[in-house]
This record gives sequence, C-alpha cells and structure tokens, in this order.
Amino acid sequence: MREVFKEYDFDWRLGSLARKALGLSNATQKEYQYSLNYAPSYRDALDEIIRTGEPGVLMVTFIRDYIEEIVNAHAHGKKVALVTFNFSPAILHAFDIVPFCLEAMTTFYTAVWKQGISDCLDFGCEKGFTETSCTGQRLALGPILAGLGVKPDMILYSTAGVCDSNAVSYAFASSYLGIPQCNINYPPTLTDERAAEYHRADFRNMVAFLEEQTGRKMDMDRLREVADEIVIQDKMFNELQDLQQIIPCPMPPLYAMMNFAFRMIYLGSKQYTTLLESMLRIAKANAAKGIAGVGEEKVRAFFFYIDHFCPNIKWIIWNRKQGISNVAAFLNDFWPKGNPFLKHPEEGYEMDLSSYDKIIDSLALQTSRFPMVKNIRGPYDAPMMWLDDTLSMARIVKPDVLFYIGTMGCRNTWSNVKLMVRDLEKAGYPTFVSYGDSFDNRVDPVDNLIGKCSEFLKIRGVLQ
Amino acid sequence: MIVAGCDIGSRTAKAVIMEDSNILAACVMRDKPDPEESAREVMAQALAQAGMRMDQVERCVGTGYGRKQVTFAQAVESEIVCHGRGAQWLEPSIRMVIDIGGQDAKAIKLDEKGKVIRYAYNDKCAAGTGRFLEVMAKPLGVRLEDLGSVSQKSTTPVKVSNQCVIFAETEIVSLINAGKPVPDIVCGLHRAMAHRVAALAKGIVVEGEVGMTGGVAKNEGMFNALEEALGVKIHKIGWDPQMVGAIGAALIAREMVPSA
Amino acid sequence: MRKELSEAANQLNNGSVQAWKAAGKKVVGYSCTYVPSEIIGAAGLLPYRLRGIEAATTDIGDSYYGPVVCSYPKCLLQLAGEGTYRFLDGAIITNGCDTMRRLEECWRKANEDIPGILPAYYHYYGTPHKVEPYSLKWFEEENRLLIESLENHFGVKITDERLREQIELYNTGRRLLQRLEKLRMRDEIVISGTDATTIILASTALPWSEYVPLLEETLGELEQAKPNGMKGKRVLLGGSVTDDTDLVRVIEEAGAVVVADTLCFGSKLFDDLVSTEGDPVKALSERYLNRSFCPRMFAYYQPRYQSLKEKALKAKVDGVILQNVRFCDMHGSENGLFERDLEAMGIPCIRIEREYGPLVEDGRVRMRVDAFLERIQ
Amino acid sequence: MIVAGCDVGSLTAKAVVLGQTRILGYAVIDANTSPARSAEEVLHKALALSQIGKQDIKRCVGTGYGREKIPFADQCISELVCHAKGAHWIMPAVRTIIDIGGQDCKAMRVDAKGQIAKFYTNDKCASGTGRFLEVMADLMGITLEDLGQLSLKSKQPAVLASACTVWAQAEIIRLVGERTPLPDICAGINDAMAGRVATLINTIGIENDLCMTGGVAKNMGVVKSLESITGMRVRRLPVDPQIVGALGAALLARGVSL
Ligand SMILES: Nc1ncnc2c1ncn2[C@@H]1O[C@H](COP(=O)(O)OP(=O)(O)O)[C@@H](O)[C@H]1O
Ligand SMILES: Nc1ncnc2c1ncn2[C@@H]1O[C@H](COP(=O)(O)OP(=O)(O)O)[C@@H](O)[C@H]1O
Ligand code: SF4
Ligand code: SF4
Ligand code: SF4
Repeated sequence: MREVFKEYDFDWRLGSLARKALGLSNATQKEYQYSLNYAPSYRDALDEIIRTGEPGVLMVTFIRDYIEEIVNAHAHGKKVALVTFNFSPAILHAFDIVPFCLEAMTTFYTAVWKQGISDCLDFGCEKGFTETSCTGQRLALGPILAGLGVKPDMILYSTAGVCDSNAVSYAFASSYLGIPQCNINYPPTLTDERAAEYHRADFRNMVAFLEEQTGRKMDMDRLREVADEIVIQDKMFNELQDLQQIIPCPMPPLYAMMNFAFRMIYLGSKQYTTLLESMLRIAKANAAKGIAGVGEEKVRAFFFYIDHFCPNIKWIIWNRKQGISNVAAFLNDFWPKGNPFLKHPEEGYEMDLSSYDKIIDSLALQTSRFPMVKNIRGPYDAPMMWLDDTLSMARIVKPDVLFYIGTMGCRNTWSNVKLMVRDLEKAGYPTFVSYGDSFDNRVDPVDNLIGKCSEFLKIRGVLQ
Repeated sequence: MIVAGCDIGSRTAKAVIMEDSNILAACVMRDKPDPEESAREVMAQALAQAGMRMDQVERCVGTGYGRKQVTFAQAVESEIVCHGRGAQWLEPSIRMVIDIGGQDAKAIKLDEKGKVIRYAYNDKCAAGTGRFLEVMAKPLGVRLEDLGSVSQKSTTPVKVSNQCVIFAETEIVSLINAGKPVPDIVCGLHRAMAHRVAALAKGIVVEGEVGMTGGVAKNEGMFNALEEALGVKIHKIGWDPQMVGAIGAALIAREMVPSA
Repeated sequence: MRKELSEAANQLNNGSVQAWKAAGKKVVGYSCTYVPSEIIGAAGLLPYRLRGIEAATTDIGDSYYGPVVCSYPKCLLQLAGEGTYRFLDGAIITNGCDTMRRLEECWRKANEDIPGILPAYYHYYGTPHKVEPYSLKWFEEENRLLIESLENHFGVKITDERLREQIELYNTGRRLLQRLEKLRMRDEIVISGTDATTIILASTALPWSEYVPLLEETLGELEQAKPNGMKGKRVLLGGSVTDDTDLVRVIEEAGAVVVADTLCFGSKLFDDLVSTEGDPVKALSERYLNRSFCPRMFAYYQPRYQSLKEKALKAKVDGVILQNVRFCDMHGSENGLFERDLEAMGIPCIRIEREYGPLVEDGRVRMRVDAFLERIQ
Repeated sequence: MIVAGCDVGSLTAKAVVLGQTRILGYAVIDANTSPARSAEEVLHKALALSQIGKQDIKRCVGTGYGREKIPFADQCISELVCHAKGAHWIMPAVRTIIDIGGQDCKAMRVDAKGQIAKFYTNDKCASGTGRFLEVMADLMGITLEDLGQLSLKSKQPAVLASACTVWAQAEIIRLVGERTPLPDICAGINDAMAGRVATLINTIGIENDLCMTGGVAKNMGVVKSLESITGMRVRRLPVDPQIVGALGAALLARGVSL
C-alpha cells in the first residue's frame, strides 16, 4: 500500500467524501455542475447516484450517517460489529451494536474512488491474507487489518457453509486482530424441518454470543420496534418487486443496488423505510405514465449474480446509456411473504410478532433467506437454489438477456456457472458471462467488459 | 461489385478483395505497432495484388481487434461474425467454427445460414492462443511453420500443465534442460492447448460439422491434436484459414445495404 | 517397503482393489476425512478415499468447473470423466470446501455427456462447520441417513455390532499409525518422510482388514531398524490437500527430512480415536465432528495453531513448510496466520502456493525449498 | 585465491571472476537451450575479460534455475542466498533486497551479516517478472533499455488496468492504437510492475537500506516508480545489478560463510 493511503483512516475518508458529496447535492444546478469539476475522482459516480433524484440524495445521506456512526461508535460508548453483507443487521439494533459491513464499504469505495483500490486489495495480502480470496471482503478488510479504521469489537458472519471465501475473510480478521467471532452456519438444505431447527438453534447461539459480548440482555422494546418496521419494509419491498415485472420496467437500474445495500445495512431502521418510500413514489409514477426507469428500455437484463461491476461506476453508466433495464438482480432477493417470486410458502419467511420468541425465530428465518445464503448453499440445481430461482424469476420478469458478473474469488459460482449457462441457454435465455471481477478492475478491465458485452448483445441479437 | 474485408488481428493484418463470388486478392502481413498503419499497408498490398485502386472498391468492412482503426472501412463487424460468415461461405456444411488467432481462441456455433447462434471465448489465464505457440517456439528453436511437422515426429508426448503463457515458457525451458526431445515437447504443447480449446467447444456442445480457422489452423500438429481432443473429424477449409475472417468481412460488405 | 503399500499409495486401481472387486465385493469412494470410513466398512464395502493422482490434464474438469478454482476436484472429475473411477460402486461427496462440494453437481452433469461415469450409489453428505450440541445432532442424523441409504442401496444391514467391529479395527490401525508417527520423529531418522507418507496414503486405498496386518508387520521391522543415515533439516509439512508422495519427495531431495505433517492425507487421519463406549453412531459422530483440524471449521484457529505448534515442538523441527493449492482460500489464509504466530515463537516458516499434485511444477517448489533450507542453516 | 560464480538464470547466464578484493571480470549472455552450454560460454567470456585461465579458478559455485546443470560448479546454492550475499558484500548496510529476474520476483530481508532473515517470492502471476517487461517492449517494438529510459520522460503515465501479462498486451495494443505517447505507455508498464513488487516487499516488511538486484534493476523507470510507491530510497549499486547473484556465488566459493 502506498504511503499516501496510510495518512487517513479508510472509513473516515469515505465518510468525508459522502459529506462533501452532500454539500454538492444541495447546491443549485449550476453550482453543482461547477463543483463537480473540482471533484474529478468521484464526479462520475456521484453524478450517477444524484441523478436518480431524491433516492440518490437519501442514499448518500444515509451512507454518510452509517459511516459516521461507525467512526464515532466508540466515542458514544457503542460496540462495533464487523458483519458480512448477507446478514440481517436487525438483531444488532436490539443490542445497540453498530454494524460495519465490509462489502458495503468495498462497493462504495470502488464505485466512487479512482485511486487506491488496488492498494487496499493488496493490503490484506501484505498481512498474510490470501491473494485469491473474494474481493468483496478483501478490499475493505485490508485497511481494517492494517489498523486504518475503527477496530471492531466483534465479528459476525452468516456464510459458514455457504461461502468459504467469505467466511474465511471474517475468520481471518478475527484471528489476526484477536477479536471474538461468531458465525451462523447453514446446512445444505432450506425448508425441511431439520434445517429449520438448525436455523433457529444457530441464531439463538448467536444471540447468546451478543449477550455475552455486550454484557446485557437484548432490548425487547427495540426488538419489537425493529420487527414492526420490518413488516412495513417488507410490504414496500414486495411492491417494488411487483413493479419490476412491468414492461417497460419503471425502476431506474440503480434501485436494485440501492435497495439491497439498504436491506443489508439498514434493515429494521427508519432510514430504509424512507428510502423505500422515495423509490416507490418514483417507480409508481413511472409505471402510471408507462415510462421506463432507464429512459428508453431497449434490453431487459436479469443479473443472476452481482449486478454492479463497480470500478468507477462506468459499467453502470454504460448500461443506462444503452437502455439496459435491471429487471431482476440476484442480490436483491429476500423472500418475505407475499413476494412475487416465492414459489412455495415455506420458501419465504413471515414476521411473526406474537411473542419475543417468535420474533427471534422470524429473524432467524429472515437471515436464512438472505441472498446467496439462501440459494447457493445447496446444489445449484436443487429446488429453490440458484438455477430454480433464476429460471422461475426469469419466467416472471421476462428478461432478454441474463448476465453473470462475479468475483474471481467466488469458488462457489465459478464451480458451476458453466453448468448454469448450459441450462439457461437451453431454456432459451442468452446468457453472458464476464471473466472480470466486480471490485478489481485489474482482472478484466471495465472497458473490456463493455466491449465483450456489447459484442454479445449485438451478435446474439439482443440489442440491434 | 467489388468489395473488401480488412481484418486487423492481434498478430497479423489481413485484407481480401472480392468481386462477386471471386476472391481477387488476399494478403497477410505481420502487425505494425500502429494498427492504422497495418490496415493501410495490408490493404495497399491487396490492391496491388488485384491491380486496383482504393476508389474502385465499393465498400469495405473492418474486423478484428484493431477494427476501429481501419479508417477506410465503411462499417465494422466483430470477428466472431466474420469468421462464422466466412467459414460458412467457404464450406456450407460447417456448423461450428473453432478460430484460434494470436490473442484468443473462440468456438462459434452457426445455423445453416451462417448466423452465429452461440459462441465462447477462452477462459482467463488460458494458454489456448497462437501467441502461446509463438512464445514457445522460440526457446524450442523451432520455426512457427515447422511446429506441425516437428510435432508429428513425437513418440511420447510430454505433459505441459501451465496455463499461463509466461509460466508455460519456464516449464518448456526446464523440459528442454531435462533433455526431453523437442518433438515430444512440441506435441505435448499442442495437446495441452488442444485440450483447452476442446473444453471450450464442448462447453457450448459440439454438434455438426466442425471447421477450424485462424492462423493456428495452419499448424497441422494443432489441427490433429484438436481432432483428437474433440473426438471428431475437422473439416479442412479449402482456403487459407487465416484469411477467413477477412473473407467474412468482405462478404458482409457485399451484403450491406448501402447507407444513403 | 511392502509392494502392496507402495502400490496402493501410487496407483488408483491397485491390486487389492482389483482382488476385492474380483471377489464380488463393492467399493465406495468418499471425498473427505469428515466421512466416517467405519460406516462404509460396516456395510461390507471398501471405503476408498478419492484422489487425483494419475490425472494428466484437466480438460474434462475445465469443461464443468470454471478457471479460478482449486485443481484438486478438477482432477477428480477428470479421472471420473476418463473412466478411471469406473471401479467405484458408489461415491459420497461432502462439503469439505466449496469447490469440493460442487463436485457433486459437476460429476452428475458430466455424466449426462459421458454416460456411465457416475457410480450407481451417489450420496451427498452435509457436514456442519461448528461443534455445538445442535450441529452434533444434525451430524448424527446425517450419519443415520447415510447408514439408511447404504443399507437400502446395497441391501445390507449395518448393525451396531458391525459398527463396533469396524471401530475396533480402525482404532487399532490408528494406534499403529500413531506409532509410525512417533517413529518418524526419532532424533535419528529411521524412515524418510516419503516412505512414511506412502504408508499413510496406502491406508486410504486398502481394506483395513488387509492394511492393519501389513502395517503392523512394517512397523515391527522399522522399530528394530537402524537409523537410515538421513541427515538434514527436520521439517513439518502442513496445508492443503497432498494426496501423493511427490511434494514430500521434492522437499526431501532438497536435503530435508519431513518428520511430521498436519495434512488431511497424513496425521489428521489418525490423531484421534473413536470412543468404544455407548452408541456407536453417536461415538462416530462425536469423533468425526469434534475435530476442528481443518480450516473449514472456521472459528477454531487457536486449537489448530496449538496442535500444530505442539507437533512441531515434539518433532523438534527446524522449520515448517506451509503450502496451499492455488485458489484454496481456507489453507491459503490460515497459512498466513500460522506463519505469523510460529515465526513469533522462533519457528521459521515458509508459505508456498502451488498447483495441485499431478500438475505440479517441481522446479518452482524446489527453488523455494532450497532457499528456505539455506535460510534455516 | 581466485574463484568464480556462475548464475544460469531463466533468461540470461552470468559469470563473475573474483580475486582477493575485487571483481576481475564478469559477463552476461542470453541463455540458450542448454544450461551447460550457457554456463561454459559465459564463464569463458568472463575469463577472457579478466585474462585468467580456467585452471586458475580454485573453486566455483553455481546458482540460478540451471545451477544443477553447470558442469564445472563445485557446489550449488540457491539464488536467494547468492543475491543476499552479493548485495551485502557490495553494500553492507543493505537490509532489504529485491531481486527481479526473468521468471520471478523475490524480496528478502537480511541481517547485519547478510544472512537471510525472511523472504517471499512471487510466482503466482507472471506480471511481476522481467519477462513481462520483455513481452511488453517487444510489443511496442522498442528495446528493454528504451523501456526504462523513455518512461522517465513521461508526463502522464498511462494506467494499465490489467495486471496479467497476457491480457495487458491487449491494452498495450489499444493504447498504441489510441496514439498514447510511448513514454506514457512505458511509464504505465513500469508502474504496473512496481506495484506488484511493492506488495511483495510490504509482505516481508521493508527495512532500510533497500536495494534492487537482477536484470530489472537496470530499468530506472521501475526503480523510480518503486521509490515513489514505497516512499523509500532504493540505493543504487556500484556494479551491474544483474551480476549480483553470480557475485554472491563467487563469494560463497571463496568460503565466505553461508
Ligand atoms: N504458417 C504458420 N504455421 C503455423 N502457425 C502459424 C502460421 N502462421 C501463423 N500461425 C499462428 O497463427 C497465429 C496468428 O493467427 P491470426 O489468426 O493471424 O491471429 P490474429 O487474427 O489474432 O492476428 C500466430 O500466433 C501463430 O501461432
Ligand atoms: N539493460 C536492461 N534494461 C532494462 N531491463 C533489463 C536490461 N537487461 C535485462 N533487463 C531485464 O532483466 C530481466 C532478466 O533478468 P535476470 O536477472 O538476468 O533474470 P534471470 O536470472 O532469471 O535470467 C529481463 O527479463 C529484462 O526485463
Ligand atoms: S461473491 Fe462469491 S465469493 Fe464473494 S461473497 Fe459472494 S459467494 Fe462468496
Ligand atoms: S485444497 Fe483447498 S480448495 Fe482444494 S479441495 Fe482442499 S480445501 Fe478445497
Ligand atoms: S495468464 Fe495472466 S494472470 Fe495468469 S498467471 Fe499468467 S500473467 Fe498472471
């Protein structure tokens, strides 16, 4: 890592960037354009987010708050938990623990920053961490290992049994920094009674860990508040997913990412509700007018893995300019009751508010339905797993093309994406596979991705 | 109607001039560092061969890595489409084209009209490219054109495992140092490469007649190794396989509706 | 070295397997040390640990697996695809790591293209990643399901009686292997690491009814043997899967002696015994899950480090070689921690990333080992 | 006592003839397909330059990839140790050494006696090797010397996105096509290289003084870029950095303890 990147803490730098960005968004249009010129390193990313209107501004605002909460947690006497993205932060509110999600930081960093990405990625390796692991965690983990950011008090991850690469990052951080850890371990099946029992027991095991770490019992009133909020959020989320099916898709492409990012960092908090309201308002208005969120919808794309190839947000901008709608994203599936994509009632979860025990069980179930955690735990072609989910969603949202974009560290999907492509093509969906890495532009640069992708869309007759 | 196709690849530049269904001229040359210059020069050669001037050429289509730098082309088309089109025109029975050029390998599936149905590129880090053979030929002291015949002399091909061009080179050097016969190494190289390319083709399912294009198709050792790895006979293309992309481009130029 | 042992260590379809099959008996392959061999044995079947030796390329593996995954399961798939594993009547795949668990799907899919390569009995076995009362319960159920499915498929009965017999047999064998390990650690070397590895590897490919007497005999001879004259730095080998003798040989050719290992094709096969008390399935479940020796058990770095450290001290090693197969995140990251902590204790370490077994590039590994040995002079 | 060191690397062969206190002569040649022949040739050349007969050489140590094949070597020692020894002899204050040769890149820390305390090698990807630079230079039709020199003139180094040798080639072709000035491309290549190397040395931890050995050390572009990334000065060696391994071998032949 270059010396210059060691001068400021990683999290502080991100926070200050969000602060500056907001300062800009409040300015008049003219001032805004003018100021953007002085922010070359994040101009494009910022502009892309802010141009989505109110939801974009809200997103930046809340990300700023999120980071500030992390940075100031210790000063406020709160504990910080390093958490993975496929983990519901809801339970943490009941303990007043501040979640710090590595992948959210990675995503934000790679999207807005032009320099230092490779420095951060390599930093972990300098500390002995493996160079081939998933970049989603590795990028933000580097500075944390190096002490360039808040030192977490505990580490939580829900990927044991789902993704080694992910779990190992957190396990490594725990051993390296000497911080206590607790993982949620998922069995290979989803809906049978054995699995359900395991989900509940394992979640309670984590609750016990949280009690031990904080030295206090869970705040039941907070828990109830959070659960109530989730019920509202789930309803709105389902509405949003309903809207995705409309042709043309009324949702701007960035909404998918905004939504799942917020479920991952703010589920059960007011902030997420505010964002949902704002997104819904716009999406509904678009739907009423029959217009597409992307402008003119030329291609309906279903991202059956990661949808945001981050570096400099170039890929996302290109998608928008080509009129590529994001009609479904694998990371954006959460399976609450009433969701249009549910195939069986037992596939999803429902918030049962009848007792505290039931609330905790509901949260356990909800966590077990987080993206990836739900559907890459078992064989890709088993019921309710990767293929089944992708095909059944595709039938509903009617995409013109399916995209796989992942990370080079993803042993799971790289071990069967070829099988997926065969099956999806057989089912009649043109399927594009990127050999790039969503967070490391060095693997296959974004310009190549765009080149290969436009070639694909043209040759396969998706985009004329 | 006189049309032209110009294929600026990663290693070589190719140009073809056609009149109706006749190929009037076809030229290949090694790339210059500047693709624009390569394009101009190879076109000039082809024109000279055909005894023509540029203004007699009605339309020209550019293809290949450097297609955007073919300044005199009216349109550009991806090399996948061009190889498919060219191969199909030359050998109508072909349903799958395996194109191995300097920088990558592709498997392309065609319908009976030569339209691309599916295609696949080589995996990342894969050594299945012509450049790989070029790099290896050097330490082996074998000329590129001789790789095929040398490989035929092998009795017990060696195992070459590395996928990275650069590291495979070290492996070759150590095999040479270990005293392994050159034909066995060459044959081992071809096999390793053929297996990777075959895996690529199998990924999109090998069906129907298979043809091979690109410069590497001129290498008989590779041709045979690929047949063996695929387990099917490869249809030999009646023309210089390296020119197929440029021919395809010319064909597309011929079919283009002139823009007003 | 007894021929049976070296053959079993170096050849997949070895003589004993052939004889076993010729006698009309069945062979069941399994993919990981977390699968209890005793259960397979109690069904009258030969438990056979899947290995990737003999794979010369990975083109079949690469047709199903993507480019950035460990080549070990790719080699297994390659061998299956080439028909080498046709002698298997069954296979049990477990979630040792992500790439390994995906073998279940890849093998099935490959069978659609190359019919007949999938064994008739094919079972997915889910191993939890932690040791808690509920995970133990899950694991025990998993074992009972395995028993049930073996019984149904092969038309046999796995009684507690037969399980106890197998537990006895395996415990006896494991005790002998522990003796071998002790022997290996002697101050004056009596057996090379290469030979010790050969003996251990053979255990995964022979019926233990044959293996245990062979081992006993060999041990008897070795315990009487004079030092074999091997001198050199004493090293411990740890890390990713190492299912052949090549790596150990390369290290020893460079002038070291591999006196101990923490490999899952090594000492991790016999470090603990199964309790002979109580319900045999319960006892097996406890023994097989309670071992947190593999980094797949994420939260147990400390116990692993302690056991590695103890082994290194007991074997009086001069250094520790930590290797990982490329794209193996679990061992790759844990080796970094081991290195930090062992070096802090004054035990020199080297981390090596390599290609898996039959695809190794000896020269590279050799250069690093040479330099390491010179460093610890 | 006159001794010799011979380093048969992956791309080049080097020989040093060492007298009591100074280097009497040395040579560097491109390695050919037989390491034995390369060794003979390069030693012959070094001997000729130092005007010494082969029979005057008391002892010779071989090193490098081809060391086992050097017919006249009395002993073989790995190149890591030789580089450490050689660098330490030339510059005793050196504590961190980076050796970039044709096929790999090594970083080592040595103690006050020149003993290796820690080392790390890169062989995961060819992009951190001298061969990477050669392939790139070849692509642009310039020499290796130019690659270093031109890059120093760059005003706005290009950014090479891809770290992989194989794929970086496509980018070079693109940059050339876009008429990016040659010095900027060269600087981009050298920066990419230095970036990889910096990670490697940070893994073992840098301690002053820092020096570079191996052929790539002759490329000032890489050296300068490495200095700017690490914020440390790279000490320039008063001898050809490419021969440091052979020099170390010669020192070891003289019986300087390991
Ligand atoms: N006469 C030949 N014999 C064997 N191989 C050849 C011959 N000519 C070219 N090649 C191979 O073809 C490759 C170039 O193929 P080509 O299709 O021209 O690539 P591109 O279109 O990418 O420039 C070279 O790398 C080389 O391996
Ligand atoms: N004059 C030079 N200027 C810049 N780089 C050079 C020069 N000479 C050699 N090199 C670099 O040095 C590398 C060879 O280094 P060397 O230490 O001789 O390798 P090895 O020991 O592996 O043969 C070449 O790949 C090249 O990149
Ligand atoms: S992208 Fe793949 S490797 Fe990364 S966290 Fe997700 S499942 Fe794991
Ligand atoms: S070496 Fe690592 S990645 Fe490979 S099979 Fe074993 S645990 Fe999995
Ligand atoms: S092919 Fe590219 S990424 Fe792979 S090892 Fe070689 S240089 Fe590195």
